Amino acid sequence: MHMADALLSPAVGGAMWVATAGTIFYCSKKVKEDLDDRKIPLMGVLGAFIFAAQMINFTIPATGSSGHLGGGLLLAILLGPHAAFLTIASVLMVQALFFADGGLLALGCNVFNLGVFPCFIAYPFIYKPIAGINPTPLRITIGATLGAVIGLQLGAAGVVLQTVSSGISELPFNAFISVMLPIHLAIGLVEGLVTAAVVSFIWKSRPELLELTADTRPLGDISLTKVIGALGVAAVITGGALSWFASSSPDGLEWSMFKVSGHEELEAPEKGIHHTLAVLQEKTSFLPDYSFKAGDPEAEGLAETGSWPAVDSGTTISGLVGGVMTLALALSIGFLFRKRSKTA
Amino acid sequence: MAKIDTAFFDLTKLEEMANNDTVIHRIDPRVKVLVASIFVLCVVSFHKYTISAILPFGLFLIIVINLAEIPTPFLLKKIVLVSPFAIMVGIFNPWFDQQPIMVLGAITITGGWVSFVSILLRFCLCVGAVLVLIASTGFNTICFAMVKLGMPKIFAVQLLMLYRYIFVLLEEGLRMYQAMTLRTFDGRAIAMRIYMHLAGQLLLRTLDRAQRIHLAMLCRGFDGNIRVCQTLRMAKLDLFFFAVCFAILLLMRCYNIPAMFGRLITGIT
Amino acid sequence: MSHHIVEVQDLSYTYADGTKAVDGISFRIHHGESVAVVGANGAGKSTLLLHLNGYLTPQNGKVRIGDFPLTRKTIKNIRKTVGMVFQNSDDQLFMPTVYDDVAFGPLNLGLAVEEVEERVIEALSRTNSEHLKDRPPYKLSGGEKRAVAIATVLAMSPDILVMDEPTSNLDPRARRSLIDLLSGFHHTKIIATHDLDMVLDLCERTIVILEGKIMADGPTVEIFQNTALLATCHLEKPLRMQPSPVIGPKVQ
Amino acid sequence: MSHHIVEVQDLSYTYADGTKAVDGISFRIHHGESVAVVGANGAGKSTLLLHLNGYLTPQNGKVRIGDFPLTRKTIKNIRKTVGMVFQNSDDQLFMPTVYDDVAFGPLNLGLAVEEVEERVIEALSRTNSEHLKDRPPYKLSGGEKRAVAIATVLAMSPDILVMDEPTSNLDPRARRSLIDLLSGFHHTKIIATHDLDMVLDLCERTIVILEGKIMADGPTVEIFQNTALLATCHLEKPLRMQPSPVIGPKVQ
Ligand SMILES: Nc1ncnc2c1ncn2[C@@H]1O[C@H](COP(=O)(O)OP(=O)(O)OP(=O)(O)O)[C@@H](O)[C@H]1O
Ligand SMILES: Nc1ncnc2c1ncn2[C@@H]1O[C@H](COP(=O)(O)OP(=O)(O)OP(=O)(O)O)[C@@H](O)[C@H]1O
Ligand SMILES: [Mg+2]
Ligand SMILES: [Mg+2]
Repeated sequence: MHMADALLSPAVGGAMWVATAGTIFYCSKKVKEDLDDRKIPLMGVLGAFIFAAQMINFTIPATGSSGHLGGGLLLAILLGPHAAFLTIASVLMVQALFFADGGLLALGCNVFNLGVFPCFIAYPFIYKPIAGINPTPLRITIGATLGAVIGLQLGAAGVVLQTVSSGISELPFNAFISVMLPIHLAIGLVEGLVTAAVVSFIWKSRPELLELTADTRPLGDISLTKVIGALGVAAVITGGALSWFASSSPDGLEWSMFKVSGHEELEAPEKGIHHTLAVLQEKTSFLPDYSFKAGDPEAEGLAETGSWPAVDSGTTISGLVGGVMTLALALSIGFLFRKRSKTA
Repeated sequence: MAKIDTAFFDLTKLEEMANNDTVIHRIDPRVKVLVASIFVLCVVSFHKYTISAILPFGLFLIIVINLAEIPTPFLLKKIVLVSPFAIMVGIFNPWFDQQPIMVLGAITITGGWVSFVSILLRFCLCVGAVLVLIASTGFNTICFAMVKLGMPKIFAVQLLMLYRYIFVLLEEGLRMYQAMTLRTFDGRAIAMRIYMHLAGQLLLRTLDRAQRIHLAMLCRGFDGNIRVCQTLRMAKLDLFFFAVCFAILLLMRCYNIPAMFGRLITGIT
Repeated sequence: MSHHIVEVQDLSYTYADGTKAVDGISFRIHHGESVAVVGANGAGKSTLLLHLNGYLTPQNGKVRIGDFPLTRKTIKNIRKTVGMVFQNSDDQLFMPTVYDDVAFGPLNLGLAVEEVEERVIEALSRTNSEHLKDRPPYKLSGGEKRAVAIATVLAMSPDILVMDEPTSNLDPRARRSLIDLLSGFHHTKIIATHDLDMVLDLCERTIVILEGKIMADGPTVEIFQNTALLATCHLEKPLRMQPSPVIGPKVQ
Repeated sequence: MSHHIVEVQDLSYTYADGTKAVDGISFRIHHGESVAVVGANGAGKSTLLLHLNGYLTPQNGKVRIGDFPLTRKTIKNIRKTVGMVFQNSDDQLFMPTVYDDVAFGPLNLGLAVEEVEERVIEALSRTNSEHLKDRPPYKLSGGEKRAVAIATVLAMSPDILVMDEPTSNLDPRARRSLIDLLSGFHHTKIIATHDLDMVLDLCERTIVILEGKIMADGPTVEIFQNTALLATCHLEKPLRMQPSPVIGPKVQ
């Protein structure tokens, strides 16, 4: 599932972008150091393969819904983690640009969710130890299925965290994650089975291709500490960026602090279901609602930044009138251009 | 029909648009990439209840779309096509956030509805921005621009190669899919069991192809480095365009122009 | 059964990107006829063939196969009636073994297992490839693949065989045995190809296409003698109708 | 420079799965010769060609190109001397535009940008495809792709051209213009193909391979008249040397 720009705050989106870009630089360096120039065409063509294979839908047995190949783990198995990460990033970039899956800002999140987990967690720590150096179809199946499931669960959790900490959507963490995880458990199972089948197929028909392509070096290549370290760095960057944004807009910070503390001044409706939900959200969203800029309430349009629950009818009406006028202007511009291009 | 047909269509269609020649097409790709990024960043940085202040960005986009002569129905169709996730997540807002935000006569509008509309608006603008970028620039040019902006070369090279072979592999996949459909009769999507074989077969062919391509590259002196003579020249006009767009975007971000305008008209302060 | 078995009326097809691949084509092919469709690269041959088996539905005009007009409803029947052999056998063979691949279609028809088995064996023996039964398709030679691809289609017992460039990439002997195989079939045959010598051997009638339009439709021998027509359509006389080169022209 | 430019001595190659694709092949090809390598599907033609530009290194036996024996050290030089045109042009055109693709090799040679430009333009004009310069490869027709693929190789100014099935999947006119193009080159040419009629036009010498072994090596015209040899090697006389069919044999 692809994260969308519309649900992201710039702080979260930006932090994920930085983390992703950093990983891309790191992996590019690694692949270059690898000095295996076979990998360059291989990455390109396998990326195209994933792209094409994803475009064919199949029915998932007993559910009637349709699925498609995920690809992250498959690429890691065929290319090794670093090259695979770059390839996934490329596939997602093409999808973002041509099919508007996600968006420019969300690209960081999507690459992170669909790339880091399969390549740097699922592959080295799950698939590889299980499949081993001399894989058998059974080992491949177990490893691939488990790897895909766990990779996707982490990815889904990533989507939830990013959405919730962006605070554009009101979905509470608990509710959201309790929907996302089971759905992605099913998807992960399917993806794992397909990955396993495809890898076994290659392994049976042309074993030398797997040897050729796979990162033959054992686990030592990427150590647990390194991965945890990298993720830690990403987290620190995220947190740092967040607090930077937060401190640069004290109003927003103040606002969310008030919200967390449930301060009286805010006069939030603290009764009934809203209250419980609000409390639930406070409890569960460990990254509270940071807002990017709420500095100048006048400029923001008081009603919309909603320094809660100020219902200033004056500002609201002028906002409405102005908004309608902007819309009308937009439409007429479009219309004018159309006319001109027709007469031209 | 399968998605694979439409994918082919989308790619070729957008690529074709990118071959047009308009004011927007002629701008340096780096400028376009940067402006698109700033645009998206501005749009998503508004507070979740913002609607009117975002509208001018739509205006900006519509002007660019028209200058670039991109067919609007095509864009709208694509936007609608990808909207489900944003809508699915956003639709919960009215439910969870029932805080009244404004009262219009008898109707009380809650924060949830306002933020839902805001999400949809952001969504259309962000998706629109991406599509306009690609339709007015083309994929390869964007790649070159990104390299100039600091993207690692090795990443760019395989990205270009991926893009090149998408067309080849989509066609190959499409033909396999056709061959398979012709021997199935219930018209549903294909069974997972069959898909596995199909994908395995395609992968096998892909791996063989990768070997042949590598050979072709070696035959022409490939040594791990890709050299491309591609020159991008930043003209004064490009810088000017960038400055203007930047200023406009910043202005729209900092001031709620519709509200100011509305205040001016209605006289309410 | 209808007298004429394949009828195309004013068929047009434009791809999503605006390429007009087929542009107002009409013809009738009768039961048992063997017809070649020839033309330059990109003339629209493959696109035309995809209409005959219901992969593409007509955007404009009509296609009738046997007694049925081609519509969403009749597609199932039409796919049973028309068997299509692809240009690249690799596109067509995707199951783990030759047997599975040939059985794929009959199983989808919902036949009983014994009947499926019978059909598979029969189809394989008609293409002389029974011995390949348990081999995986990707390990076969080009000629063997082509024979198996034809067997997968024969197993559906179609009335009409549609083939896209059946002789491409075959060595001369494999090409010859394919031609012999095909000439032994009494199906209605529609063959798109660049191999005009095969057309000479197999098809009494030829349809020439240029840029999606029919330029000529008539007896093969007449068409191949019309040098001007062939030249405008990017074709040449079949090699056997060209003058034999002087023996030893270039030995230095 | 050495008198004989390509020399293969007792070359053998076995694939990882145990297939013995090349089995003790020896020959010498002199400067400026044009030699055809023919044989059945799977005879080992492509495998043999892969040795000539150093993609495969000999498991057994020796390969000498010009003055150098083929070893890890000389591979780079040999690849500059030998230009290879692939059967599938898509494999060879991997850059975003035709220009970039043709420039790829010269840039790797470390030439200055102006010289690269010159070479690209020259190579494209020699294959009559200058107008395709800015097109992406996937928008080219089969014949155009083949011409550009040859241009990419010519831009490296090789001494020897090695081609694997250059005429496959081309329509008759595109095939003819390719043959005309190739006959205008004065490079040493080694062509693996099933198109024996092209061999008749282009190559004065033919090497016949069967199951990895050389069955015959001699003047083309002699070989094509040896019907028994052709039959054992899964070949046939070129179509133009076959009797013209009776006109109208099948019209009912
Ligand atoms: N999926 C597609 N989308 C867009 N255009 C297509 C598609 N498939 C084919 N075309 C175009 O339609 C035209 C007809 O193509 P078609 O494949 O029918 O030609 P053909 O006669 O079979 O050529 P060939 O002899 O090379 O096989 C060509 O211009 C081709 O580029
Ligand atoms: N990568 C590979 N692994 C294993 N066997 C292979 C491989 N490539 C080719 N072979 C086998 O080696 C033999 C020679 O193949 P080769 O491709 O050289 O034949 P060819 O003469 O070029 O045939 P064609 O005319 O069909 O192109 C064949 O039996 C083939 O199956
Ligand atoms: Mg075709
Ligand atoms: Mg070959």
